[in-house]
Amino acid sequence: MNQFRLFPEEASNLAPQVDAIFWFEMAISAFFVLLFIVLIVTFAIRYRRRSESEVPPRIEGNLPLEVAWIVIPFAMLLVMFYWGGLVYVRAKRPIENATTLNVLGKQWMWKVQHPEGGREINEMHVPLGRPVKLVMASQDVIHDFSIPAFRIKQDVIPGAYMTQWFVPTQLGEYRLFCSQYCGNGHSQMIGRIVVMNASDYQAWLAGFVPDESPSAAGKRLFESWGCAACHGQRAPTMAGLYQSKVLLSDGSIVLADENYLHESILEPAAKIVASYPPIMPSYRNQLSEEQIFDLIEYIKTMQSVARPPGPGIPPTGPIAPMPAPSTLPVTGDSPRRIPNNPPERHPPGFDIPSNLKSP
Amino acid sequence: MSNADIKDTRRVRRSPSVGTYFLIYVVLLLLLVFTIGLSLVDFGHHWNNLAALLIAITKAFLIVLFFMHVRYGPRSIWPFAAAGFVWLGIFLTLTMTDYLTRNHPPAISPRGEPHFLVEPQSR
Amino acid sequence: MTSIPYIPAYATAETYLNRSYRIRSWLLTVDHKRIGILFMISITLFFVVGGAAATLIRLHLLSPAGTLVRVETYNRLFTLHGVIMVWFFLIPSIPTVLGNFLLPIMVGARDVAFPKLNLASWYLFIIGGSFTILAMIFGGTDTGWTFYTPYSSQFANGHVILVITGIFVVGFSSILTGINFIVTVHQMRAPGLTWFRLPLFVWAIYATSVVQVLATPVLAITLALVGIERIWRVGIFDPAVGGDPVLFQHMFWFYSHPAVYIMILPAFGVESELIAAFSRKRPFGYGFIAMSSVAIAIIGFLVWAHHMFVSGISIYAGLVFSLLSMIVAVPSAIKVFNWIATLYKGSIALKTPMLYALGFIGLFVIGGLTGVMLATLGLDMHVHDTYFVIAHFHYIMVGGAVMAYMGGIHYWWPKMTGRSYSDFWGRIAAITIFLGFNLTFFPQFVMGYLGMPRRYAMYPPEFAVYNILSSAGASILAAGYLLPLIYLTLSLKYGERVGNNPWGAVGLEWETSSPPPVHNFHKPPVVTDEAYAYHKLKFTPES
Amino acid sequence: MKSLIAVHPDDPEVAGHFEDIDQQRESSSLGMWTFLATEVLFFGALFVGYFVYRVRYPEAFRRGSEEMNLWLGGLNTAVLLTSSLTMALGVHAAGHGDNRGIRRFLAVTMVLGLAFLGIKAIEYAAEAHERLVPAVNFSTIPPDEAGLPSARQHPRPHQVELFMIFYFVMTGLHALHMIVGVSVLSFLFVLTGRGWFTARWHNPIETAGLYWHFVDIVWVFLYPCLYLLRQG
Ligand code: HEA
Ligand code: HEA
Ligand code: HEC
Ligand code: CUA
Ligand SMILES: [Cu+2]
Repeated sequence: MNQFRLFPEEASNLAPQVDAIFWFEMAISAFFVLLFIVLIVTFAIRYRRRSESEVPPRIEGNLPLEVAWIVIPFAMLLVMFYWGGLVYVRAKRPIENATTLNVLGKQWMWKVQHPEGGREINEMHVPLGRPVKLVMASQDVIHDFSIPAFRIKQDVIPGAYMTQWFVPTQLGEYRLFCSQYCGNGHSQMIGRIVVMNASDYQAWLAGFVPDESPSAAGKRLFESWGCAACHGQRAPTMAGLYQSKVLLSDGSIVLADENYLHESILEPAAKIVASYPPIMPSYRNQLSEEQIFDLIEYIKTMQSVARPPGPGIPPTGPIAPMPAPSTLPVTGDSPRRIPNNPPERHPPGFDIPSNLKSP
Repeated sequence: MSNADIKDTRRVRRSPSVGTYFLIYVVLLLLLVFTIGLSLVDFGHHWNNLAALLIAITKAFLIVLFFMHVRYGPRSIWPFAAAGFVWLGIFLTLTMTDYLTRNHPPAISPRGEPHFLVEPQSR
Repeated sequence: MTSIPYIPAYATAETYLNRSYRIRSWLLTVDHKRIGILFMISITLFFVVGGAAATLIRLHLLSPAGTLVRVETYNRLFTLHGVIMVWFFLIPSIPTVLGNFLLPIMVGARDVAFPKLNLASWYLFIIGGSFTILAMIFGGTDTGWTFYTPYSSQFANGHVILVITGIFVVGFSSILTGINFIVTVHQMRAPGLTWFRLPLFVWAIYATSVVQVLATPVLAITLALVGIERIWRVGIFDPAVGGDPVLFQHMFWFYSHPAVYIMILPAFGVESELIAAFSRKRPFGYGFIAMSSVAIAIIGFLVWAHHMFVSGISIYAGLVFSLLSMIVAVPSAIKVFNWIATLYKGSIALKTPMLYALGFIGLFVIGGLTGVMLATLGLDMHVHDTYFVIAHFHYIMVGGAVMAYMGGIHYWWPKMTGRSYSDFWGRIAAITIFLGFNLTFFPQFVMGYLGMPRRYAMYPPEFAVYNILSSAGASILAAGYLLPLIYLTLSLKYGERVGNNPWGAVGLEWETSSPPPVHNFHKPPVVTDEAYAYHKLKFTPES
Repeated sequence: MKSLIAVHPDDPEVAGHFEDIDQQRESSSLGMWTFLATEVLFFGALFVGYFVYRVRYPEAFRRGSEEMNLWLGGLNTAVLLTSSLTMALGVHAAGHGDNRGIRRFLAVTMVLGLAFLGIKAIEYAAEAHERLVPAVNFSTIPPDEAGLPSARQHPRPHQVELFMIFYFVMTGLHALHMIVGVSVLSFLFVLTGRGWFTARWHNPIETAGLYWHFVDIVWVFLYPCLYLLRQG
């Protein structure tokens, strides 16, 4: 990790792709730089001023030349754009069956949470060759989660979750940096990424004695913060919510990913589930981002009751890569799932304001 | 120091008559009444917004063309009068390319995420 | 324009310099030439302050744990360095010094269109600068020159408001200068001086002014919003109350990307003049060079979000802005190719300004090409906010714009002062700066690609080698900058007096005396020919 | 004009660095137009911010608009449009060298400008009373003794607050421009009285007119954006 090098290690699926562009553009750049140096030096020598009163001929310009040096670089630039865009889009695209790690940035440390319960600070252990999905949040200012050896980098903006996918492809230890200036401790907000064999990873996880797994902690929070008092009764159940599509009161449909759950807890009124009253209180400034991670982990475990998407949803529905078995019994009500066996049951005592009624 | 292209802008300065000013003024007031009226009726908010903005743009045009004499002054003023608004348009449009296609917070677009993210990538 | 009459400047009665020596006559001057000199002195002071900060930065980074200052201080240093270098040195540099001095002369006018506004611009600059210096004395601030929210608005402690006020005020200085130049070019051209007879420097300054006028107000309002948020603790960009920090970034870069063209376009203008004068040739493809300035000014407004590729903007927006950023490289390419073509069959004299000019091409091209790498989405994911970016923009701003500024100062120094400096020392300095520069900033590309993040007061040991190289280079660079400061100052007293046209160059500014008279010309010029009619140049023995 | 800068040898109404009076006049109007382009983007940045949040929180912004007093705003628009008319007439008078006309119309324009500011102040006071001022007293709980309707009970008050921030910043900046405008006009009013302006040379009045109309245009956009976009 801390030895001198000229070129960074390539330790993820993205690294070779990024480096390929890099070398391609380096080649073009080197070509132009060398070309210009050669031309300048040649001209400076060949056409040096030989007498003080020398007057060279007038050359106005040359249209074909101008066109050539507009069109050729432009074509090269388009190739660069296309290639770069391709890799970028690929890097932002979800990978199926990824292990989700929760990452929290705060002044000035990174906290990483494994689904099985491992919690680390300024360290992240990941298994070799297994896709990883990072769900990142920030407690305070903008941070940036950057692993140069993986060629990934993502600003982490407070108030929303950022996601990033990658597959580690090389064993070893790598640097983790915070790349967005975040205050005094910015340069100490660094850490270590350890890529391990799958078996070592399992052993590491097992050796990790978690005080409490995130979902267990989430369950505890769900009960102690009174979520359970509403949810399942006068509020939609959490069962099968994660990765389902939710019909909102304004008629739009959203995917219930981590970002949505996060927002629903902090900002319940931003997106109101169709046919429910906006009574849920905001938990902003009450729950920390870490607690929210736990809550979401818990909500995710209530996955098993999902129903298959019905005809109402466009089949192009994004992601949702895990169609859950449809045979499982549905416990609790899940009126917001689509198809929406019209959930006309309003919790007693609540009147939906007319402007919030779904059209 | 008068040169070719300055000269061509130095045509005799016409300016609108007092009558024109009053006419424009009346039109402006009518537009004002009209836009207030429209805002009290619900056509579906997109149409309301569009109408209100179009009327505002019309009013601005009238003011620029007549009260500010752009219609009567030299041609060379036109790009100056337009530039600010054109650049504001650039600013607004390109900023909106981001906000209208963001996927977080999710589902500013009803479909959720941009659709090329749909097919999961297998490594 | 065909022959160069030799009028010794000191023989003519009154020049703008010897007209009066009273302090008042400088502080209340409305003469564009004197205002140019005022600006030159002021921005040089700021350059030394910014350069001192840079020196401390590089000294501090000599060892991984940081050798010199505390982390807090380091963070304040790079903020100060960025703020001063950008707003108080580079943005005003060429327009307010060379532009002020030369633009009216080049268009054959007696002054800019609004002389008093011009003076006001200088005062605003000084007021804005005072705020910033005051903030620095009180301890500065640590937000980086980009003032990203919510850090700057809710978290940073330090004198954010003071610095913001300084930038706000200096923004208006910039706007006033821009307005003045636009109107001057439109209205004040000498008889016969049509648009396509204008020197390329004028085209470049004109394009720059357009950018200044249209971009700067957005910066002003954006910073004002940050100030409002900070003072009243309301959330405009604060996600905790529904604001969007990325909106700040959009607004900031809507100004600050065009602002980088405010810095480089005038440098392009200077470059065109230098290449023409020291190859004794009309620039190859005059029209293309002129129009590419305008194209850059316009397209430069369409690319700002390339600074935000990993900040969580939508992927579509990322693609759009990447493509547009690629397009903006085309007009820059046009210029570079045309300059080099101008050298072909020229009569090339490697005087001091020409050394800067040729150095400029090489360094700008490296900076520009790495800019294109940054604009490539897939690569920016990796190198964003690393030293790769630092190296990119120092190659353009120091290797490009500052080199051009130095070249321009050396080229027009005899015109401004009536005296010549030592060409020998000039060339030594130019070469020192070129070498020192490359040693300072080339290693930063390598360490940037390795992943060293910027704004790090401490860094992992594997980057030490590169940082030491870079710091070593910076000391050479500092020495290189020190030299001109010395010999140019000395030349004011000991320099040889020069005639109207010491370089044998073509242009209205070379037809008037050195230094020029108060109203620039002894008799109002009438232009009858294209710019850069070098082929008609005849030399009389004395020159 | 008269102090620092030399006067043209042949024409006392032209500054020394200009060639003739036409060049001078065109320069000043071009300069003003360039400045106005700056101003468009000055306000424009706020409009961009406003629209971004409007797209994001349509519901809250609609609620915000409902808090506005449509009629006072409408009245103010009418006042400003009228002042634009009188300003135009003032410039017209200046073109004919009619000094009394100039003074009369400038006076009316100033009065209308002050009326605008007065009405605006009344609105601000009402908003303060209704606890709508961000950072000062913003709250979604209506003051009880006034018995105001609780339509403001918006589930996410801070989004409405965001609207109010933009409302105050935008109208505040506009009001600032009005104040500058009125000051400039009063200055010109005095100068006119001293006989500064002639049918040949009255650039300051023309450029002040341009500025005044521009401030009017800003309001023409502010009014619908802040007051009228209230249907949902
Ligand atoms: C004068 C200043 C200046 C100039 C002119 C430029 C010019 C360019 N810049 Fe740079 N840039 C900065 C100053 C400047 N930049 C600064 C200060 C930052 C950092 C800000 C901060 O975060 O603090 C920055 C950051 C920056 C980024 C963000 C990096 C990041 O933070 O992740 C990007 C990304 O696209 C970028 C791109 C470009 C491009 C495409 C150009 C183009 O205009 C370059 C065009 C020129 C050429 C391409 C060379 C000549 C052409 C040829 C020789 C033809 C052949 C070429 C090809 C076929 C490719 N710049
Ligand atoms: C116009 C712009 C400009 C200029 C000219 C420079 C000039 C220099 N810059 Fe700067 N730089 C920026 C704009 C500029 N920079 C910006 C915008 C940033 C980003 C800030 C941020 O992150 O917010 C930055 C950041 C930056 C960093 C990164 C800091 C970090 O991210 O942690 C570094 C590090 O090496 C650096 C170094 C230098 C050096 C060595 C010079 C040298 O070229 C300076 C040489 C000049 C002198 C030394 C002064 C003149 C010399 C004398 C008068 C001689 C006598 C003086 C002494 C002997 C001390 N700069
Ligand atoms: C006062 C009752 C109440 C409490 C307490 C409450 N909620 Fe809710 N919640 C609701 C209602 C009603 C909705 C549906 C309307 C909406 O979207 O706001 C909802 C919606 C949600 C949603 C979006 C659900 C969907 O189907 O899309 C999530 C996630 C959620 N709540 C999580 C929580 C968590 C976690 C807690 C505890 C920390 C909690 N809620 C406490 C009433 C409550
Ligand atoms: Cu966290 Cu930098
Ligand atoms: Cu940029």
